[in-house]
Amino acid sequence: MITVLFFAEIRDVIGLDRIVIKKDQITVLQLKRYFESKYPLLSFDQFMTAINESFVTDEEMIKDQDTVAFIPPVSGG
Amino acid sequence: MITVLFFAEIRDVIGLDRIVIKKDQITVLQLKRYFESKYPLLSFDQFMTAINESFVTDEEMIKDQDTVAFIPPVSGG
Amino acid sequence: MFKIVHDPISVEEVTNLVSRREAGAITVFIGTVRELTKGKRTLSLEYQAYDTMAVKMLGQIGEEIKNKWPDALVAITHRTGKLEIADIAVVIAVSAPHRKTAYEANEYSIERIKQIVPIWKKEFWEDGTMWIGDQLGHAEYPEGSPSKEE
Amino acid sequence: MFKIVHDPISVEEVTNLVSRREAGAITVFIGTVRELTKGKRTLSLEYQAYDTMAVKMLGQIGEEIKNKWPDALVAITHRTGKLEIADIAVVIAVSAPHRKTAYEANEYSIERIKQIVPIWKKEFWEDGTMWIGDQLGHAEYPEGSPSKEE
Repeated sequence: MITVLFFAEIRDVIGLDRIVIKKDQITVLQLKRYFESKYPLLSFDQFMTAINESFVTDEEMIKDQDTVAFIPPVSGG
Repeated sequence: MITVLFFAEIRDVIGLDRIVIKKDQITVLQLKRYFESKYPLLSFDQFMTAINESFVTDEEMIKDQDTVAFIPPVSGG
Repeated sequence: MFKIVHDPISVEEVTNLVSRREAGAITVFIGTVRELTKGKRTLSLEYQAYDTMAVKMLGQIGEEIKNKWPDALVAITHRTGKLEIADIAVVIAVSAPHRKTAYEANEYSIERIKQIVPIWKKEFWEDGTMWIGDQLGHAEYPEGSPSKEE
Repeated sequence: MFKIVHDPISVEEVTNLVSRREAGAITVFIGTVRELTKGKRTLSLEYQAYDTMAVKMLGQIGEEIKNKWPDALVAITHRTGKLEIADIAVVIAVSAPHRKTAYEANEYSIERIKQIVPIWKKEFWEDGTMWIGDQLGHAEYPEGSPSKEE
């Protein structure tokens, strides 16, 4: 099982701040494609991804118990 | 009559913060030479001069009632 | 030294974190909610953060500063939630023996915050709202999409 | 907006002078008394000013800023008299719609203060005193005269 966190416009579109799903042993890119198929309004290519609070690339493999977060372009400050 | 103000090391050397003297109708340079002759420890070439709170050059003529200030290199901030 | 908070930020409290005998200069950056951006009137803002990761990334900025300016000390607090015009969103305080370092490290901090710290700003206008950086655009613009902040 | 004071400076008070709805950024520079300069230990400092002219020259810096950065607003307070380590000597606050302006105008202010504002600093060490900028040197230095600040 993995936890996926949603923020900003992703959270608004999906209507949830997190979900727990059985999607380990796939890459970040595969997870993005999965969510894109469910939420065609969102283009996940523009989002960075963090696993366990560290930025990763699309090739990173997601492991069981990981926390994945999609990071839209940040706008703090 | 003019008022001459002294600051920082000039004040320490001369031992006064101001004097009132009859030295109008001379240039700033002439006033500097006058004080140099009285206080050879001080080299007035390194000091800027203000008349009535505005910086002036050595050629400026000092008029009756002026307030002249010698400005050592500043070190505020 | 690095905090995400929900309540109003005390500038003095952040500044005191970096005050020390070795310092000759302290620079403080206060990011406030501006009323007008490109002629458009902001009513209020909402900041959302991935809190734990945001604190971690602020700490990384602190590490980067330690490497680039070893004698600088930095503290950063960012607020989240609903903010009104002129409210303080972020305070960055940097102390250093010399002022050049204090200015440079401070400006570096805000630039990096805008690059790597997972915090998002939602603007509320009279005619809509939008997450800044968002491509979807839940609002209409008289002159096209607003560009990224500054 | 431009003051020479004898009592301790409130950073908040100077900052509040420039706070406004148009501002998205406020930069604050706090100049403090540093303990060590080039390895030499400062015990205390004394600042002396030509008060009325100093206020006038600070106002001139304000005018220069208005010309260079029309949307910046600046306030400066400098303290005089005897100061201890870590005491605040000067506070410069600048607000602007955008941060770049706020940083630039702030740094410009402190550079100009060190050029044109008639304020002088006397350092007290264990082995003597000296007016900084002074050529007479009422103290001995292990490595020659200290250069001008920064």
